[in-house]
Amino acid sequence: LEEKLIFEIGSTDTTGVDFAVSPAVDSRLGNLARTDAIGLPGLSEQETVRHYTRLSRQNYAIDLGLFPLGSCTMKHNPRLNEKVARMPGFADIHPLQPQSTVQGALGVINELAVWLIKLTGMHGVAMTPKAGAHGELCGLLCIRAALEARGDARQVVLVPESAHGTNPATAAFCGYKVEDIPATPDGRVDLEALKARLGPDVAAVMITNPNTCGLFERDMKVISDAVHAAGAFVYCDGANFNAIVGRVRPGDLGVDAMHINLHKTFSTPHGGGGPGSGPVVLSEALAPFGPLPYTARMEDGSIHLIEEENVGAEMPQSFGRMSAFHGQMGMFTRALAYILSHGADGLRQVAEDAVLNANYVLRSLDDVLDAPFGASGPCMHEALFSDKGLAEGFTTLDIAKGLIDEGFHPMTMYFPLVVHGAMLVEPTETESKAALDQFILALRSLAERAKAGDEALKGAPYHAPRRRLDETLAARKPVLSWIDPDLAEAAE
Amino acid sequence: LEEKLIFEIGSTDTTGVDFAVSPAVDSRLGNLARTDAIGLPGLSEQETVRHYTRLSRQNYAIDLGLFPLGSCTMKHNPRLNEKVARMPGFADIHPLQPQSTVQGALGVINELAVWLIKLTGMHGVAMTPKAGAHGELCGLLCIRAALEARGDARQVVLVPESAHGTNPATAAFCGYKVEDIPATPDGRVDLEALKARLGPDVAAVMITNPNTCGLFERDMKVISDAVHAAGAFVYCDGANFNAIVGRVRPGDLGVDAMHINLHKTFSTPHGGGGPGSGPVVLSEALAPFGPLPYTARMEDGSIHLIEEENVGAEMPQSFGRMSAFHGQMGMFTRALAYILSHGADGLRQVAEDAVLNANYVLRSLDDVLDAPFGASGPCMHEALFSDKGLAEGFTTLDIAKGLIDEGFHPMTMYFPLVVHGAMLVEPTETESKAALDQFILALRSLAERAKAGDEALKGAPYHAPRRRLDETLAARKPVLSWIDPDLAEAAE
Amino acid sequence: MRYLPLTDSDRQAMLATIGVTSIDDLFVDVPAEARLAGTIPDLPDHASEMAVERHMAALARKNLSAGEAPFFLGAGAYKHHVPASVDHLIQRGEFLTAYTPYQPEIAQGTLQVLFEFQTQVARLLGCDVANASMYDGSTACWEAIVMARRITKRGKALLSSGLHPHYVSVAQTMAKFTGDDLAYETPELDSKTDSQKLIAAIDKDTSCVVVQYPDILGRIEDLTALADAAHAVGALLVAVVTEPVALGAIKSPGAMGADIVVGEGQSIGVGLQFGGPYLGLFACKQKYVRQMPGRLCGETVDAAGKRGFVLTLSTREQHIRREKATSNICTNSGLCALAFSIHMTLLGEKGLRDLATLNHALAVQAANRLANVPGVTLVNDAFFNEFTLVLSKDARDVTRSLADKGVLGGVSLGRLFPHAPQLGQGLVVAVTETVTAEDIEAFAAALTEELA
Amino acid sequence: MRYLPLTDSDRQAMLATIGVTSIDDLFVDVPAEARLAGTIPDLPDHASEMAVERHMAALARKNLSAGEAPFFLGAGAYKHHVPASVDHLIQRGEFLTAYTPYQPEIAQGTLQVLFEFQTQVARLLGCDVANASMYDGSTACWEAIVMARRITKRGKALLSSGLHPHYVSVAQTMAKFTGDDLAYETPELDSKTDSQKLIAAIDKDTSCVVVQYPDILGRIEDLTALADAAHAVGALLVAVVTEPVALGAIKSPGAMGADIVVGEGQSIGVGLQFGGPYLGLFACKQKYVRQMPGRLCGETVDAAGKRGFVLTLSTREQHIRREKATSNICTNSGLCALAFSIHMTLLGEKGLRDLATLNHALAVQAANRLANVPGVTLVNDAFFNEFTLVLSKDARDVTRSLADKGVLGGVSLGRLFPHAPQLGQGLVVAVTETVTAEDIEAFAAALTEELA
Repeated sequence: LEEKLIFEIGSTDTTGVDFAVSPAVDSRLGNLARTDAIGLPGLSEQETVRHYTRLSRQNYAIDLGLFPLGSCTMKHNPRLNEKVARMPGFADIHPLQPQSTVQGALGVINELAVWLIKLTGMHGVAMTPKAGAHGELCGLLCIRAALEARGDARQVVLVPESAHGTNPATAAFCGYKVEDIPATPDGRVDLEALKARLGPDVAAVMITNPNTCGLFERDMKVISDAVHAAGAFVYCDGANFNAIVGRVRPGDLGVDAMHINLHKTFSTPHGGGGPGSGPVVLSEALAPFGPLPYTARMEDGSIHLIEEENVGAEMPQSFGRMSAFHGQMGMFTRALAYILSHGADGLRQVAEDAVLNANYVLRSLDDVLDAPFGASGPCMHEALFSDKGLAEGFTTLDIAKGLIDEGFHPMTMYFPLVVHGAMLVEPTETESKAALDQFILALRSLAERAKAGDEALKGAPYHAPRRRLDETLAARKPVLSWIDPDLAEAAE
Repeated sequence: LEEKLIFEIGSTDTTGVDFAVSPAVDSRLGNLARTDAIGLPGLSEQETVRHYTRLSRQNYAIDLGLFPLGSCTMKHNPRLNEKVARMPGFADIHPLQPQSTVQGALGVINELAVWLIKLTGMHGVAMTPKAGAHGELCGLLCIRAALEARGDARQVVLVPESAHGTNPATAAFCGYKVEDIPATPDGRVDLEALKARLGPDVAAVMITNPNTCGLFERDMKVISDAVHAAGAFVYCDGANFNAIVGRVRPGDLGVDAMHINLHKTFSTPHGGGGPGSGPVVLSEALAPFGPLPYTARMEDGSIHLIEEENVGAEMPQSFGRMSAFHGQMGMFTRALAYILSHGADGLRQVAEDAVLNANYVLRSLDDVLDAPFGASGPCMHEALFSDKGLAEGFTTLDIAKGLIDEGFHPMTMYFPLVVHGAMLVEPTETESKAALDQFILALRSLAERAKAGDEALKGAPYHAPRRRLDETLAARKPVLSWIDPDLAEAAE
Repeated sequence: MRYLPLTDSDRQAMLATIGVTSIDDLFVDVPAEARLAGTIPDLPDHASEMAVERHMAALARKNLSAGEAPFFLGAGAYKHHVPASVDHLIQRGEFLTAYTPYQPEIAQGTLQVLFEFQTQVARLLGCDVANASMYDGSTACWEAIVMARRITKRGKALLSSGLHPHYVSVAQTMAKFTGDDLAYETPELDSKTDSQKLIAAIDKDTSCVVVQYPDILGRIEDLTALADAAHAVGALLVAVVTEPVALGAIKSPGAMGADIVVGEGQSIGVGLQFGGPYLGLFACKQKYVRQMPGRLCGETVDAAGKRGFVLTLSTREQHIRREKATSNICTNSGLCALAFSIHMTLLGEKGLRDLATLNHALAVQAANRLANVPGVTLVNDAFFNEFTLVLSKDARDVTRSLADKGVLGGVSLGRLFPHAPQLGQGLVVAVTETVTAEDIEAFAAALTEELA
Repeated sequence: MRYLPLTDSDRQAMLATIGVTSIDDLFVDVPAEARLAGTIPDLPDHASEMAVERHMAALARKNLSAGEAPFFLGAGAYKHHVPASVDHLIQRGEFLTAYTPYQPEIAQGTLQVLFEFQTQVARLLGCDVANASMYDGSTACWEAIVMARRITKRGKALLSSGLHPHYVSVAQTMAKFTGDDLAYETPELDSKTDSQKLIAAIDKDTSCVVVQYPDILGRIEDLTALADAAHAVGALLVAVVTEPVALGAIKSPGAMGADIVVGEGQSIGVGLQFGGPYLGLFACKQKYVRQMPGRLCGETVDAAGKRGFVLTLSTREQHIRREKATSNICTNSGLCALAFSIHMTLLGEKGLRDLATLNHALAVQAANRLANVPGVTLVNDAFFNEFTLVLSKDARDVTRSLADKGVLGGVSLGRLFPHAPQLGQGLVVAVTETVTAEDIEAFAAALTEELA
């Protein structure tokens, strides 16, 4: 299971692509013709197919088994969506084609937008953000624009301890001062602490609901009312929308802005880390400030794209463009196909089954693993455990690596930070009971081994393409690109 | 690496497919409504994807590495061809659509037919045979029809010892008496024995050229002339056409009929055993007798399909239909894309590189492995070795299974029958020199171990999804379908 | 030449290893007069992937694909919706680019699929065992006739007039050479089949009766009486199923006494593809398994005691028995069998029944609607998803005119039986889950216009 | 509900294990007034795969796809032929359905690809190191400006007038909130760029100069003088490449002294897709690596001493540093990076150079031909595969009229710079290997008619 690098097997003379012969012309490259060796190895098509096929087999993936990475919502990726995204009418159109030639594409954006608005009970939606964190940026930009529009220069964003790391990073990136809000012992936002901190300097509260402890924030409406009363806005991290879609509308809870990770709730594939897509639904107060470009359905049924040119008439308060084009079209087609497949009834069932599966895991294991918020009510779509009770020297990491040997992807480790040795398990609604039972059995056995101090566990994984990797070495002496050993030797 | 059977994990209540609700109608099924349990388990889409993805990973394939199965021509399968075959204009048309609606499909058949005729220097081509063995049948049917047309009822087909097993089987299936022709010590057809046997009872000679010893039949033209002089026909097994495409035309050697395995020479994927496709090129003497349906380009450029309806005018001597429709259209599109990609120059290069690669393997290993025909001239596209010189008790099988542990698919074992412990290695032209060098190294090391009597080799493979399988048990007590163990137990 | 990895310097180095100076030295055994000096004339040179794709796309655009028109063709090939995951999975390189599983240790993926496929097919057809697939339904049908001859040692087969005429043609082609005696007549446009005639014709020389179910006109009927009559004289009943989806709604031939059941599996998992590759299904009673043609996969154990699968009973096959083999078949339809098996797994029994129910319901709606078109008479009494209409005009002309109007409106009996003018006004209409209410209306409207 | 495997009996059994009686009991923490009693009104229920596919196909058909028309659009997104094997490989489930490689032992496939990608990108752009990708070129450009601020501790960036106006917009949007000072002017329709002006404007408050190469009008020029001028006062040169294929033919920005090179990688391996997902490229000099945003993959060894790869230098990232992170980026464009890397591997240096040569040659032919159309003037002196024409009419109107004639004839500067009427007659034309001689003639003919 060692696959050499392309730089070790390819040559700059080899190619897997044929081209027509170039016609002879007088060069117009000026004096800029590239003369240096670039150093890009080529492979024939056969060798290319083999290299990447063999590499793929060193990955774990949702197509191979349960992938219970908490907060990541690794659900089944239907192949219909891949097929739809590849229709030439979607895959092979340029973002700057005349609008008359892309009415279907604008129609997809508009139809998806309508679904997102109705599912969340909000007023508008910004479709261009490229991922969840980009959506957070979008939401904060809307808030900042709305505040500026009323001449209000608030400088503080409140973020609960249990928030995703992107929340404070986003607020800081936008120039805000970030302040933490503590959690209560039962794993929720400390309402009194929050209320106490609200004031005229607070621009927004960024809150995750369901939160990263896997719990629903019971006081969400009260929080929203308090935030609004203080003249601030509520940003909701929508990473966990999967737990409530079809059963609860964030708009009914007073949320002003929330990003929706299409690659979580609506199943666009993660692809080894991206691309994502993070449309942001907006309340009536924030919608006028959303980014360009924007789609609007006209009375004649045609769909217009609102850009810099016509923004004056249509959306004068827009804060402007936040990416070059219209957003992640390739993800919109997939998400829309997914949404239409489920429909209103199916999406409600999604939330129910996701929550059912998580509670089933929680209650099937809380006798062998510590569930720090097990008494705080049902969990939503993820079950949280801690390392409390493991034998001396045994950690969450050991259990995670042990799961690899059992044929599963590990759960999320050491997150949320508020729980020591956290293990966050999100099965998702696309797992069968049989698959959950197998997983529960495996995790139970690992918990028992870790409690009994089985030293073998500390060497796990044994049955993976690699044993534990030395991350410290990687960070201490970073090797970030391939260096020809011959050249490196010659240089020494 | 154990994957349960669908019967063990699925349930008849589970489905991975949704349908619209059926409208209520009065049944027209008569009294035939199915009431028994069928016993077909279903899986959700997620479970289905996992089951087959995991199963696929227990296979070796050309996408994973060298696949030197002699006589099988396991070359690279370009992905362009898969894409082309799936164009709705090809994949989604019915064989009985009005001809005006399938001119492009008939065009593909016609264009491919022209290529096959020109590449082989023949007069016509029967496109409908579904595989190589089906093509053999087609060729013999043409021969029989031609003989009958002249009132000649010959009963014998001569087949050299080294022929593919399908050759005698085909002849017997058509009602012919099959007689063997011996090989000379240098691995070719015994010309004198053949000449001696020719006579008024001989309908045809079935010959493989390049032959299964990997050699070109030097006397091919002489043989053809002798056969024709005796009033018989020459059938050539075209399985090895890959070795000579673009460099030699079978028509120039006097061949009357030859099937072309599109899945060998022209790279349509083997798919774990099929589908194949075996068009048969025909000499002027045999072409009038070919099967229906048939395509013909008219003067106005349109392409007509000749079926039972119009056969009288167009092709009165056709022997009739040998499969329901027009042949393996899905393979025609792939093969045509492959042929057009290579062009006349590229196909000639195919033969040259295939022969070069095989001779390179032969000459790189003939010091450690016995090459029984090493002195008979260059090999064509496959290199033949024998088990001569291995230590007592070590066999070709041990070397084959050893190759599995080295990460390669084994070569063809124990074929051709004329060589003891034959190992037939066909690298094909799509292997790089680096890949061949790795393979040669592995095979050399195995040969040395088998000569040295390394007992460990007899247990190989060790690093495969399964160890050696008990084929005797399988044949003695055949279990050919899954029996529910609960039911089986209850029945006892 | 993007598929050829050797560089010129590789070639030179390799020639040196071999000990020759040029590639021509490797072709010395070819008679000089047959050696081509250069490329074959009048053929183009190599082309880029883009150029080839464009050429093929231009040809594809000259066809009217089934998805572009109201579509009602059947007669042995059916348009069903195949889930996208099926095509995704069969394109896994490990399935697509594998060979026949001769080395079972590294072919368990293919082998387990074949074992599952065999079980699914046997259950669907109501038989004990099935093989790992044949070329298509028509060749499977012929192989069944030959198998019945081997079992009964008799040479006379009775072919029902309801058998697909192309299947009949294939059998007649082969029989011309093997000397089998095939009795066959073209069908009548009647709601009743020829079962009574067949029963009357069965005698002690009969090897088998071959009957299609549903038949070429879409008719269905209980096969029990036919099976009993055949068995009474030691003959076999061979049933042919060209639309396996039907067996989600109607009794299996095996349950009604058929000894061998063959079929065309294209309906499940395999697209229309202008006729191929398709998927021959072949199943029979346990006692005949050693007479069955084609590949078989069986269960066994490996050296470590683990369950595994291998190709088995190969002593029936050509690579062992040469001229004594049960057939000359070497290749099967492995990839199509995989597609069938995946689709069937996605469906499951529940999905198959739902699919069959939907097909039948839409077919009944269509039949009712079309029978109301002036000049149209419905032949069938009972049917599944296909039925025959008699038109007031030549049906072959009508199908061509309809195609010009963008409606692919069934298969004319004139196309299927060109030499039976009495059938010329017959039109076979298939209705699957892909047909919408709008499609039915469009067809009815166009037909009304055509017959006015 | 084909994606949901739980059966009703499963659900009942699981509720019993949990110890509740209904699913509602699991939603008790939701305030009663926010609990929806049933499905959300005015939204359809679930639909079959076939129905969804048809709905989406109907929408797709309302678009004129690039392959259906003579096509000359560029301006930051380019139509190139992507080999079929690229899309095949990125659809391998193990790549497509994997997550960020947080567990490196079972993610070596993705990690090795990222390591190879980083190396390919660094070499192509002429830099020491590259990251594992960003959202797209425009966001990568903004991140580079922020990175330059972090490195230089200065807040003033000079944006070249040749920078894509949407990239400028993105930077301006962000700068409104962060307080960065961005100097920018719209370009002039001149064969000369604004380099001299930029050099004159560089001062000790300048964090960086941002220049696009080839620029929005397709112009190319040597960046060395600009780099030297920036470096002389401790500022950085940020180069932006929106057409990476160009670097197969022209000098890399890194080789001309750029400190940070960012780009849009869509051209290689990633389709047009109406603007996304695309692929942000980000590379820089070794000394700035710890200030680089985004994910990085690095080489290391495992417990058994084998080479392996991990995500590294994560102390720069949001999940460790929260509000002190180098950026808020969490997701990358992993799958697009994979596509880029596969396509680049298929090309190799030889293929990339051939591709670039072909693009340039066709662009020169097209420029010569179009410059001959009455009413057309060519702006560019030097260019790669994109150039700017000045028409005798408003170019935006012309592109719309051409589209009505079935020709997608470039991007009007009126679309890109709606508030710069002096640019209204400018048309940016891109010519790649997908353009044929017939396409050029069709464009020239339509343009001739339009300008007549």
